[in-house]
Amino acid sequence: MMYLDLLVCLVLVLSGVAAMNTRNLVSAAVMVGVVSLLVSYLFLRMGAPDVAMTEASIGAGLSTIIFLIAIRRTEEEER
Amino acid sequence: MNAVTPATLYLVTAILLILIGLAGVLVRRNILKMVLGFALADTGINLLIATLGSNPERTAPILDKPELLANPSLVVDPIPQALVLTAIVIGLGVTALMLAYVIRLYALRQSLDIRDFGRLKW
Amino acid sequence: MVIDPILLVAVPLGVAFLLPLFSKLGRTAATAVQGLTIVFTALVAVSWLPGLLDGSLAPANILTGGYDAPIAINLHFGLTEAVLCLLASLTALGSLSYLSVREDEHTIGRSGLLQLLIMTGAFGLIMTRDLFNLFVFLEIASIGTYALVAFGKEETSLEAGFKYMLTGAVASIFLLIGIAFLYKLTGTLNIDDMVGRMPPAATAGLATVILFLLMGMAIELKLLPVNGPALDLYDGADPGVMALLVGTVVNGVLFAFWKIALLVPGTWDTAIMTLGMVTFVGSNLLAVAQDRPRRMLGYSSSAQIGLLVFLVPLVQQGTVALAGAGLLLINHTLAKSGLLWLSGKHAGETRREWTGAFAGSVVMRTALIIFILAITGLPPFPGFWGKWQVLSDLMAGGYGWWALPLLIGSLLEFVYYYGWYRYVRTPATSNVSARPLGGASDLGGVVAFALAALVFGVWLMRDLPVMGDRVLVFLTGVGLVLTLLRRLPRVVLAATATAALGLAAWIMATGGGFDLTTPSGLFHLLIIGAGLLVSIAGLAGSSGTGERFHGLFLIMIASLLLLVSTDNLLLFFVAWEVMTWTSYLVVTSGRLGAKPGQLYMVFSGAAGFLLLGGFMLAIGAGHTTITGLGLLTGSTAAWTWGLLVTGFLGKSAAWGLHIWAPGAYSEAPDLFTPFLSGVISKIPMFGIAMVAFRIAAGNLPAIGAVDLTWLLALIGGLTAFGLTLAAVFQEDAKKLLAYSSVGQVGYIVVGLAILTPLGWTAAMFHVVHHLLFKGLLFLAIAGVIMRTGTRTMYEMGGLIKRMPVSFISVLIGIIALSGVPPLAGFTGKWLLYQALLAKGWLFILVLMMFSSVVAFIYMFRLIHSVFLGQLKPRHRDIKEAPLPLVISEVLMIAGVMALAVFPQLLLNPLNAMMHTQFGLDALRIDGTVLTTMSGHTLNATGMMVLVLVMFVAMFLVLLLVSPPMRKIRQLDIGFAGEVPPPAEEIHFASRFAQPYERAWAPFLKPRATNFWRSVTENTGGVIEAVRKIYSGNGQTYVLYPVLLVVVFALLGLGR
Amino acid sequence: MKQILSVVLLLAMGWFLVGLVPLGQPTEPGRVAQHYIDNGIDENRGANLVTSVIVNYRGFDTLGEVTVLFLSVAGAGFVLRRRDGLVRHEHRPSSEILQTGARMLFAPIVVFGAYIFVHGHLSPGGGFQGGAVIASAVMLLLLADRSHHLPHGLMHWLESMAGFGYVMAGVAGLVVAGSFLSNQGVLPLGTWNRLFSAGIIPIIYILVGLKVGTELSSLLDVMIDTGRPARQEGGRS
Repeated sequence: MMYLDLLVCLVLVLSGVAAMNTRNLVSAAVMVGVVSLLVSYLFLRMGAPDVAMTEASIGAGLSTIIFLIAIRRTEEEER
Repeated sequence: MNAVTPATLYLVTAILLILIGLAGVLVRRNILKMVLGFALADTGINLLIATLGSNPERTAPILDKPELLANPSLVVDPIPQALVLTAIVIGLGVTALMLAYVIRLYALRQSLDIRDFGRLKW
Repeated sequence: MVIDPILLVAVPLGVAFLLPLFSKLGRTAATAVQGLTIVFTALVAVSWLPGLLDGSLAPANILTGGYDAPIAINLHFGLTEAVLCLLASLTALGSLSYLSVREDEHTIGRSGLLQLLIMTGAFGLIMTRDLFNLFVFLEIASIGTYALVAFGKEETSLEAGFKYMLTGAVASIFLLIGIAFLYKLTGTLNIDDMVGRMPPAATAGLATVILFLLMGMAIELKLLPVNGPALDLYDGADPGVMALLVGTVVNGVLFAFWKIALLVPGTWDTAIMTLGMVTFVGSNLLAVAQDRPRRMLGYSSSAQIGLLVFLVPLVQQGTVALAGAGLLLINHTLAKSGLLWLSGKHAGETRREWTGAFAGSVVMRTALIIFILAITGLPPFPGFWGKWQVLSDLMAGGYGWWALPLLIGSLLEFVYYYGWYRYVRTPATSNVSARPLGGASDLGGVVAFALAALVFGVWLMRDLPVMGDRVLVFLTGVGLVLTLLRRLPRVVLAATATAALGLAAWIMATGGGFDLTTPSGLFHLLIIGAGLLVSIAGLAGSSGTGERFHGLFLIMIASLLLLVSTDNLLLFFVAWEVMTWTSYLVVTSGRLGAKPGQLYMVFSGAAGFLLLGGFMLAIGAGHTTITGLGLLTGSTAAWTWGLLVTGFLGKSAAWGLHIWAPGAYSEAPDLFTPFLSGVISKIPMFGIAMVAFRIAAGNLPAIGAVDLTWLLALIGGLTAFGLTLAAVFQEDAKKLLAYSSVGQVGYIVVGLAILTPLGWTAAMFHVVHHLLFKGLLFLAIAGVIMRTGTRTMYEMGGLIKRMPVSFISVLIGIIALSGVPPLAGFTGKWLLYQALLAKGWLFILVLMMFSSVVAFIYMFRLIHSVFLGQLKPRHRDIKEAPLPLVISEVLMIAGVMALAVFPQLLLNPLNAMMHTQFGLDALRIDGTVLTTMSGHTLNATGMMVLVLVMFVAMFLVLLLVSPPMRKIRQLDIGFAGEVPPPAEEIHFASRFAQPYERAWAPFLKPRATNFWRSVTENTGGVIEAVRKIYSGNGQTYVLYPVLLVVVFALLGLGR
Repeated sequence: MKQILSVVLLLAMGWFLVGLVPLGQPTEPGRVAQHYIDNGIDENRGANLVTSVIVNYRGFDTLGEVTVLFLSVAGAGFVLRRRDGLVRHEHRPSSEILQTGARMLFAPIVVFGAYIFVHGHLSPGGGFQGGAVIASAVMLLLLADRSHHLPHGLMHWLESMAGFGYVMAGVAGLVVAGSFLSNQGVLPLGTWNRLFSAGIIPIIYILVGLKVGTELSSLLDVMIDTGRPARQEGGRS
C-alpha cells in the first residue's frame, strides 16, 4: 500500500507541475482536477471519507467545471 | 528510508503542491493560470490539514459498528476533517469569485495578462 | 435590559438570507429592512455599554452548540467588543445611506446584501474566541470585501479588487498553515485554551508556525510592504465602500490580530512593534508624496493600523493602557470614515483638482476640518487623548525611544493632511471642480461622525479642571456657535465677539484675573486687551473675503487664557495645540492664506511635537506639572530644556526656523495679523520664561565651553539681526512688518536668556510695548490696505492728507519701534542694554545695537513711501480708515504714550514679579526715575520733556531758515523718445534699498530657505524611490508576503 | 529576473515548511478530540462524528461556511452584473439524445444527492457533498440545453428559506437550551445509528444540503448565464 501511495503522490505532484507548465488552459484546469481527485484518494486512505467525498465532488468536480466555464468565456490558450 | 512514514509522504506532497501552486501564481502572467495556481495550493493546504489529524493505526471517525462504539479509541481525530471540509467549501467560494473577476477583467481589456491590470500604482 | 450578543450574528445572517426575497418587494423595502437590522445590532451593543462601562455587567461568555469552550465554539462580549461592534454598526448605517443613493441599475438590491454580510463578518471576527472560526469570519469579511469593491468605477475598482484578492488568498494559505499546526501542537482551537497549552517558545518549528500566522495577519492588516493592493483599493474603489471597510473589517482584523497576538510568545514583541512602527512612519512618509487624496487616505490608514499593531504587544504586557490604543482606534474610525465619505463627494482626483472644494458648504467644510484635526491628533478630539496616554505610558514603561518615531510619523501626517487642506482652502478659479457630488441626502454619516468625534472628545475632558472655568467654557461655547453660524453678517459676528470678550474681561477683572505682578495676570490682560481691540476693529468689516474668524478667535483666546494660567503639563499642551489649530485656520482664511498656512501648520506642528517630547521626558521622570519641571536634574533636565526651548523658538520663528513667518503674517487676514504678531508670537516667550526656565539653569550642562543660555541669546540676537535685515528689502508693507515682528521677538529672547531680573524686566517690558506699537502699525497698515487695495508700498504715497490718523499711528509706531527717545522704545532698549552689560555679553550687545540701527532703514520707508510724496491719482478720493479701526488705533496710541510717560505703571508690577521669580529686584523706581542695581539711572518723563523742548526748538529754526516750498506737477518728467519703463522701475520708492543689497549680500543669502528646500527635496527623492515598490503589478504584490516570510525566517525572529 | 527571485524565495519558504514535517507526525488525539470520540455518541447520537463536529460542536463554523458560499455566489453575481463587453457564445443546441439523457438523469441524481445529506449523520457525506451532487445534476441540465431556464423563483425561495431555517434552528437551540445551535432538547436525540436520530443534526444538514445545492446551482447559472443577453431581450418570443 505504501508504494501505491508513493506512486499516487508522485503522479499528483507531476500533474501539478504539468498543470502549471502547459500553455493550454483547458488541460491545465483538467490537470488541477486530477490532482484534486488523487488527493481525495489520499483522504480516503487516511480515514477521512467525508473529506474525500467533498474533495471529489467540489474540489475535483465543481471547481473544474467553473474553471472550464471561465476559460470558455475568455481564452483557451495562454498567450 | 524506513523513517518515511505515510504522514511524512503526505506532508511533503502537500508542501510541494503548495509550492507548485504558488510558483504558478508568481511566475505565470496569465491571471486564469494564477487562479489555477491558487486552487492547486488550496488542495495542498487541505491535504496538509487532513494529514495532521491522520493516524494509520486508526479508522474513520464514524462509529457505525458496535465494536467501534465499544472502543471509540480506534478512530482518528475528527476535528481536522471538519476543518478541511470547511476549507474546501471556502476555497470553492474564493475560486468562484476570482473567476468572476477574471471574466470581467477580460471583458475590460481583452487580455489575461496581469501586467495589463496595473494602472493604479505608487 | 441587555440583548444576547449572539443575535449580532444570527439576526443579520437570517435577514441576509431572506434579503433576496425582500428585494422582490422593492428597493425601498429591502433598504428599510437592512437599515432596521443595523439599528438593531447597534442597539444590542448600546444595551451592554453602560453596564460594561461602570462594571455592573460582567463580560458575556456566549456558548454555541450547547457546550462551553473548548468543546464548542464560544464568543466573548466585553467592553472592547461592545465598542467595536457599535462602531461597526454605526459605520454600516452611514455607509448604507451613503451607498444607497449611489446605486446604479446594476447594483440595486445586491450591494446591500454584501454590506450586511461584511458587517456580520466583522462582528464574528470581533467576538469569536475560536481560532478557526476567526478564519471563517475573516473569509466572510474578505469575500464580502472582494465583491463589494466592484461597486462603482468600473476599471480601477476591478483591477484593485482582483489584486486585493490575490494577496488575500496568500494570506489565507499562510493562516491555515499556522492554524493547522497550532491545533496539532495544542490539541485545541479555542484561543484562551490554547494560550495555556502553548509549547515552550524554544520548541522546534514553533517559530515558523507563528511566523506564518503573523504574516497572514500582516497581509490582512495591510502592513508595509504588503499593503499595495489595499492602497489600490482606496484609490480605485468607491470611497463609501472603503468607509464601510474601515469601520468594520479593518477594526475586526485588528482585534483578530489582538487575539492571535495572545498566542505569540513574548520573544516576538520587538519584531511586531518594529513592523508596526515601520509601517506607521513609512506609510506616512510615502503619503507625503501622494498627489491623489484618496490614495493618500489609504497610506494614512496603513499608518494608523501600523501604530495600533505596534501597541498590541505593549498593551498586552501592560505597559500601555488599553484606553490609549482604544481612543486611537475610535478616533481613526470616526475620522477616516468621515474623510472617505467626504472624499466621495468631490470629483477631484488629484489634490490640484480639489482646489476650492466644498466652498459653498459650511457643513462639509466644517466636517472636513474636524476630521483632519481629529486624525492629526489635535485636541479636543479623541486621538489627542489617546496619543497623550500612549506616549505617557511609553515613557513610564521604559519604551521612551519609541516615542521618537511616533512623533516623527505624526508630524508627517501634518505635512500631507494640511497639504491637502491647503488646496481645499485655495479659492477655485473656475467653479467646475467645486461642485459636490451626490446632493446632501447622504451627508448623515458625515455630520454624525463629525459631531461624534467632537462630543466624544469633549466628553473625555469632563474630569479636567478646565471644565469648571466659566470664562473658558463661555468663550469656547460662544466661539463654537459663531464658527458654525459664520454666514451671519460680519458686523453681527464682530459685535457678538466683542460683547463676549467684554463680558469675559469684566468677569476676570472682578475675579482678580489681571494681577500684573504675576506673569499669568500680565498675559491675561494682554490677551483680552488685544482681543478686544481686534474685535472692535472687526466691526468695521473688511474688503477681504474670508475674514469671518470671530468664532475661532474666541476659542483661540480661551485657549490662550488657559495656557498662561495652568500649571498642568497636559492642560498647557492642550491649550497650546488648540491655539495652534485655531490660529492656523484663521491664517488660512486670508485670501491667499492657504499656502503659507500649510507651512505655518507644519512648523507649528513640529514645534508642538518638540514640546510634547520635552513634556514626555518630564512625565517619564514622574513630573506632571510645570512646577515639577524644576525638580528635573542631569541629562533629563538638559534634554527637556533643549526640546522645550527649540519648540518655543520654532513657534516664535527664531532665525533658521523662521521661513513660515513672513508668509503667514502677511497673508493672514489683515485684522488678525496684529494679534498674531502681538500676542501669538509672545506666547512662546511666556513658554520660555515660565516653562522652560522652570528647569534651573544651574542644572543645565554647558556644551564644551558654551553656556546654553548664551547660545539661546545668540539665537535671539541672530533672529533680531537677520530678520531686521530681511525687512529692509521688502516692497510689501505687511511683509515688512512681519519680518520686523519676528526680529523684535529676538530682543525678547535675548532678554529672557540673560536670566537676571533686569533682563527679564526688559523682556517683559518689550512684550507689552511691542504688542502695543506693532499692533498699532499693523492696524494702521490694515486700514491703508483696506482703502488702497494694495500692499505694495510704491503703489501708495501721499496718503498723509487723506488718512491723517493712520499717519499719526504709523509715525508713533515707528518712533516707538526705533527706540529713540522720547517713547518707551528707548526705555526698553536701555533696560536690555543695561542687562547685557551687567551680564557681560558684549558680542550680543553689539549685535542688538547694530540691528537697531538697521531697523531705521525700513521704518523710514514705511512713513516715507506710504504717507509722504505724491498722492496717486487713483487714491484721490480715498477716505480715512473706518471708525472702529480708528478707535482701536487711538486706544493703542494712548497705550504707547502712557508707557512712554509713565513706564513705572508697568515697571512697578514687573519689579514685584521679578521679586517673586528671582527673589531680587530688577530696578529701584522712584517716581519716574529708574535706577539699575549697578547704579545707572533713567528718567523717562524728564527725557520726554527734554526731547519735546529740543524738537520744538529745531522745528522753529528750520521754519525760519528753510526756503519756501515749491509745488511740482506730478508727471513732470520728460523722456527723449524712449518707451517709458514700467512704473515700478522708475518710482523712487521701488527697490528703495537696492544700494544696500550688494553690501549685505553675504548676509542675505536665503540660507534657511535653502536648507529647508534641500531637506524637502532630498526626502522627496527618497520617497519617490521607495514608493516604486508599489509597482501596480498584482504578481509583485503576491511576492512581497513570500519575501517577508523568508526574510523573517532567515532572521530567526522569535527564536 | 523576478521569476528567478520568485522561485528562489519559494524554495526557501519550502525549506522552512519542510522543517515542520516532524511536527505533523501522528499523535494521540488532543483533549478536545478525545472528548468528541468518547462522548460524541452520548451527546449527539450521530454515528458520524465528523457530522456531529460540523453541525453541532463547530456548527457556528458551518453557518459561516454556508454564508461564505452564499456570499461568493452573490459576489460573483455582483461582479458579473454588467453585461457590456462580456463574451457571448453561440448556443448550439445539443443533440436530442444528450438533452433527453440529461432530463432522465436529473431526477435520480437529485435523489442521490438528497440521500447523501439525509444520511449525513450516519454515513460519510452530508449537506455539502449532497448539495454538490444536486448542483452537478443542474449543471448537466444547463450544459445539455443552454436555453434551459432554471426556475429562479423557486430556487431563490428555497435558498432563502433553507438559510433562514438554519438560523432559526440555531435560535431554537438558543430558546430551548440557552445556546445558539444547541442540540439539547430541541428534538429528541433518538437512538444511535437510526435515520431519525441525532436531534436537529439531520434537519440542519438537510437545510444545508438544500442551501448548498441551490447556491451551487445559482453559481453555475451565474457563470454560464451572463454570456447570454439579458432575459427580457432574449426571451422566448
